[in-house]
Amino acid sequence: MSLEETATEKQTLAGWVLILLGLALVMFPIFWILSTSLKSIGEWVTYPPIFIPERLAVENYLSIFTGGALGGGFVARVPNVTKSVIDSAICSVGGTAISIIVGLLAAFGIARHRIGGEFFPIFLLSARMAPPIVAAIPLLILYSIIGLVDTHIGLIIAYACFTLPYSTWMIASFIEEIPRDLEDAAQVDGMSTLETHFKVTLPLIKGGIAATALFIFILNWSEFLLALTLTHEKVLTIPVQIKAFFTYSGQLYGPQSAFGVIAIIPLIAFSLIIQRHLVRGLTFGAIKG
Amino acid sequence: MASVRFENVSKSFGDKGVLQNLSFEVKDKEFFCILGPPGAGKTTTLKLIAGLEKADEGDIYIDGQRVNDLPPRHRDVSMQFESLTLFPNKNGYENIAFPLRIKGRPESEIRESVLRVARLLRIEHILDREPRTFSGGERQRVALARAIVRRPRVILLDEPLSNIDALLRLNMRVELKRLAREIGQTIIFSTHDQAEAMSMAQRILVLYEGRAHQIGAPEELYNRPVDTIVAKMIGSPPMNLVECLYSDGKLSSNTFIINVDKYTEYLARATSNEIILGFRPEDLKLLEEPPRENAAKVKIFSYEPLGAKTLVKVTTEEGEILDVIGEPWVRYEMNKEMWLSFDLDKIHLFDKKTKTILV
Amino acid sequence: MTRSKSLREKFLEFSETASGRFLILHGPIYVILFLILLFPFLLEIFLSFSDWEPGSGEWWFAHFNYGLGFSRIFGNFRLWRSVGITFLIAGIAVGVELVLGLIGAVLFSRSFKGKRGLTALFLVPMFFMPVVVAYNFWMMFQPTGPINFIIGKMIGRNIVYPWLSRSGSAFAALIITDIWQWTPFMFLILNAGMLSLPQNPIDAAKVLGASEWQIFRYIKLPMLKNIIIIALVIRFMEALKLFDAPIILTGGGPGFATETLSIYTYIVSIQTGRLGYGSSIAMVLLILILLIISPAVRPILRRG
Amino acid sequence: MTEIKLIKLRKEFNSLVAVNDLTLTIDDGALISLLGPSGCGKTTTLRMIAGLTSPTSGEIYFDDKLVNDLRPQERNVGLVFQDYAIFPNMNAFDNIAFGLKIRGLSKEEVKKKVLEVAELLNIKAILNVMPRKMSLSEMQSVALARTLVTNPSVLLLDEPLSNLDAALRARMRAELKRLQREIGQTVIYVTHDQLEAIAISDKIAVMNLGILHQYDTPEAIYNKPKTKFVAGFIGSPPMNFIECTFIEEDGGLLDLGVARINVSEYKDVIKRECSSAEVTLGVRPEDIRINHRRMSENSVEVRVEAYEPLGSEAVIDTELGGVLVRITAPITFTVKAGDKAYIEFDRRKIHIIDRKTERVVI
Repeated sequence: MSLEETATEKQTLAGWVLILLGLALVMFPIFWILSTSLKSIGEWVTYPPIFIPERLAVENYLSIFTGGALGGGFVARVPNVTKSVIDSAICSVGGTAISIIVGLLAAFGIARHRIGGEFFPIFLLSARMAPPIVAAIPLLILYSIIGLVDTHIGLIIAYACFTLPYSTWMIASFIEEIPRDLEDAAQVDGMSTLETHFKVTLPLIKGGIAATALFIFILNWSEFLLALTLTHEKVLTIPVQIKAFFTYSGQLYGPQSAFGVIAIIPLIAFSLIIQRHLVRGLTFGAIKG
Repeated sequence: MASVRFENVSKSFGDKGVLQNLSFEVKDKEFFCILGPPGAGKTTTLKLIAGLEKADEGDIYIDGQRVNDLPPRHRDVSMQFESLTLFPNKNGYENIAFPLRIKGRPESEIRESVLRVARLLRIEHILDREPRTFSGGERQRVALARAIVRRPRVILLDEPLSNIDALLRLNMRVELKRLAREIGQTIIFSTHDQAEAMSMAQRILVLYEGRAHQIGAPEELYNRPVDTIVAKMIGSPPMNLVECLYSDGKLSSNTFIINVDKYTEYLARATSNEIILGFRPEDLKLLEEPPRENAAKVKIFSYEPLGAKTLVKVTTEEGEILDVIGEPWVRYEMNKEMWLSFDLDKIHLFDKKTKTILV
Repeated sequence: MTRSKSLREKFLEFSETASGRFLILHGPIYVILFLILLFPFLLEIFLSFSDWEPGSGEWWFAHFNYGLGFSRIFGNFRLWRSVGITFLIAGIAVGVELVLGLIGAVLFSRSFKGKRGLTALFLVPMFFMPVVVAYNFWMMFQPTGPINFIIGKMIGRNIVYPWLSRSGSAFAALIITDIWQWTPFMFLILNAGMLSLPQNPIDAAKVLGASEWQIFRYIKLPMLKNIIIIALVIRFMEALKLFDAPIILTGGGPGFATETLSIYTYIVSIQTGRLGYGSSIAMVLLILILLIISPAVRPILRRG
Repeated sequence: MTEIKLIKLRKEFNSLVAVNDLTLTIDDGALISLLGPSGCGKTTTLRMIAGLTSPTSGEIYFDDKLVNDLRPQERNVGLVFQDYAIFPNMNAFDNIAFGLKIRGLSKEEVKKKVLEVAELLNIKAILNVMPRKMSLSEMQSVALARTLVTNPSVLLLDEPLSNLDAALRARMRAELKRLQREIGQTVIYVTHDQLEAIAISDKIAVMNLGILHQYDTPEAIYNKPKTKFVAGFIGSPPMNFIECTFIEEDGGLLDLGVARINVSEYKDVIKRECSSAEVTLGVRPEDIRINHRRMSENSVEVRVEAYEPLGSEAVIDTELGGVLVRITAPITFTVKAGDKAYIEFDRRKIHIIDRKTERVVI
């Protein structure tokens, strides 16, 4: 730490005050949803609001999976959310897999052979710029013609397509970090171009692809509009279930918060794992964290 | 083993012409060097032989077989890249064994040839370590082992010694030369360092701006450079070139006059009387008093002791700066007037227009 | 020596040719993009010249309206108000997020104990599902919710202000929710940018006598310009798509106060099923967005 | 300008001792170079003098004023980085003017001074060029100008010439030397290139692994090295080292196993200074003569390993009892690998090194 690093006391103190203030503003909502998810019925709507529940109402978490009635004399039908968790998993994983595989192939094309030249990258980016609703309408029309509305496959393909710009660009930026000489040397030693891509460069960017996959999964898991538009009953993802839960019963604060907490657990977990590559993902590989 | 022949091969990237009808031949088992400044097209030439680049015009033959359309994997050529990139996820042994694994050789044969090459390059002790733990020299030798392990027809080394530090480079030159003699295969290496080329290669191709200026043994390039480009490139510090006018047996620039009647029949072949006089710093003597003739009056501009000798820069009256090799550790007085005497058997004369050599 | 080429060898040879390589590497992506984006997009262009509704049973050309739909759009006050609302929300929210993100990046540019853990904590909001964030803030903005309670504590008297049912405060609530969730995005990118600045020019400025502020103002900030533009462009484009949060938090209300672009289009084309008209709106929106965004895409393309 | 004294300067990065109790006096107006292999602590020393890195212990004095606690801004030091550290977002003029602007000089003064220094380093033509479009040597000159314009009390250069090509480097060296003589600037020059250090500096401090081996004029460093490291590091091709034992027979001999060399004239110095009879003979390639036939009874027979013609001279590698001995001979002497030859050491130029302490005795 050079002399300059140890700034004057005043600056460091002010710095820490700002950081703690920021932390409080960030943490309070998280605390609020967690505490509400553990409040029993009486504590949901009170004035002044209750911050720490007396008893940890674990039944809120259990009721949303059993779909049973809530105790405490107030009988209410709590919707069963297990189907939405399963559907979300299927569609997110399926969408991510296709997006990664197709994205990987395209990334090699862009990074190593400049296929598509200048036009393709611009098209890929602008496909991502337009608000999803603008693309959802024609998709709904197409799906209604070929009978893919309200099907897992339909949503999976939509998810794959909408995250392709991210997966292609992120993987391409990982490929560009591997020197071309490695592939050239392997080619001179007896491999064809394609083999050098998959046997030489691919093993070296395994970590990057895993991070990209997690990043795409996070996008698909929390996607709402496409699911709302392209599915009705047979397929029900978590965000759509939350909206239904909210409009249907509105006042079931406890179970609804519990469902919210459960929905974000995988997101937080995956985000911690890929934190290093986050910047690259969010900026289409333009900035490497 | 194989010979390599280029017949007026041209190559350009977009509008930048990198190679212009380049023709040369490398004999079988020869240790051949392509010498040229950065950007002269050395790497492109090697990539053309390896098949990583396609020639726009002209033909490339390996062992008499035209290979222009053959993909790299069918040419049985190996190449070591300047960046010495190794597979970061494989240890030393796997890096060297890689070419044999692709060819699907049996495990026993792979083991035997990798150990043979490792002994040859004295790197048995690092075979089980990861590339990131290698020193510069070790990295260079593993890359070299990888290039020679499968006994390809031709071995290509792109600036093999440029990425290792100076002290190691001198030893590696001797080792590379010993290795070439021992494995007796056709090796073509590129470099921008004329000392490297002169000390290692049996024959050198001087490449400048995509054109072959001269092909020959080191002594030939040093003593009989074909033009000013080669003269300037070979020898360090480089040859001095001074423009003069030739008239009836005398070469004169406005600061000195030399009688060159012994070269009159060569000078007759010049396209005009404008001649370029070339003389090497080591062939000059700095004298206190003016010798009888063939000398120039100069002033000391600067001097740099180089240990075993001193590089002195002198300026002629016109302000032209010339290099001279002086005695080691002598303190030259700034702007002191001295005399530069020429050794007439060691001068070179070039035709100013065509830049080609006369003597 | 013509040996019978194995299938593998033929495939490899095919992959060496330019067209072969194109087909193998870019074939799949073109198929998907064509199937999901281009073809429906063409379909939409036709539909935007009709008032077709899936329920009507006839084919779309039965409702051909010679582009009447488009004329209606230009007169559609509710649509243009939603465009205004969306740009206003996006503008204010992204602006505040940039300032807060920059402050965070400066604070975190110097290394101190526990920095990695703190950074991870600050990034958490970004990974919440937007609908969950909206529901959470819906609870907090309730009249008897904690926000009123805390503000009441600060100004000394209890208040029970109905945030979500007044258009002004609903608008503010939506912006606060967006700021809470997406400031970490700005912080992450600007912090990464700040840390990736070359250290030598900064040391050089120190040696030349520049103070901490002068170094930030004249050296660090200009070098960050590119990264700031990229972060702003990406964040602004995402903000324009605002749908998940408002539909839960305010449902576009009270009245139409927080009805963003996406919500209005969704209501028209999906909820009320007027797909023909919805398509025309979608077409206009797309052209509008691309006109504004495409000049901004260039910095990203220049790879940061 | 300023005289700089370093007293027992030390810097430890957790377990690694980067600079080990360095004591050095850099006299006013001199051009001193810190020479050593990469990682020997020379750049860390430079950064401590500039104040960018705080020393673990030891003092730094500028003209007898302790500066340890002064921040870089307050030391009026000029530092040019190896990668020049040009401000990418400013053109050449603003880069050079930066130091002056933050000192609050008026616009005209800034303009006058910038033009002055641009004239000195003849970069007036590129004053409005952006760094992206500058060549390496232009960037180097702008970095130098930016530092000089604030007329620092001491100029610190961190290998500024290392990424220029040979011709440009020679020109830049001459320029630096002329500049240093004209304005009497105290300059500390960090480099790993021993030829550069010899060519440019008044005195050289040879460092290795954080320790100062020798601090003397280039000629003394070259001809009278103090330690084996200095002898081996300076000179290209490097000095040959042959391990041998000193025996008393007929006036003092060095026994190399396959041959013996008479060193009677150094007998008493060896006996007094050396800790044991185990010594190392150090000879520079240019101080050995080689011939096809035996020249005198002191000639030693060797087998030629390799012959490297280098234009005016040739480097010949020979094997003497399993040890590689390298000789530089005029181009006129030709020999092939495998031949037998005879070599003779120039007794006036040999060095005898105590093998245990690695101190050069003669």
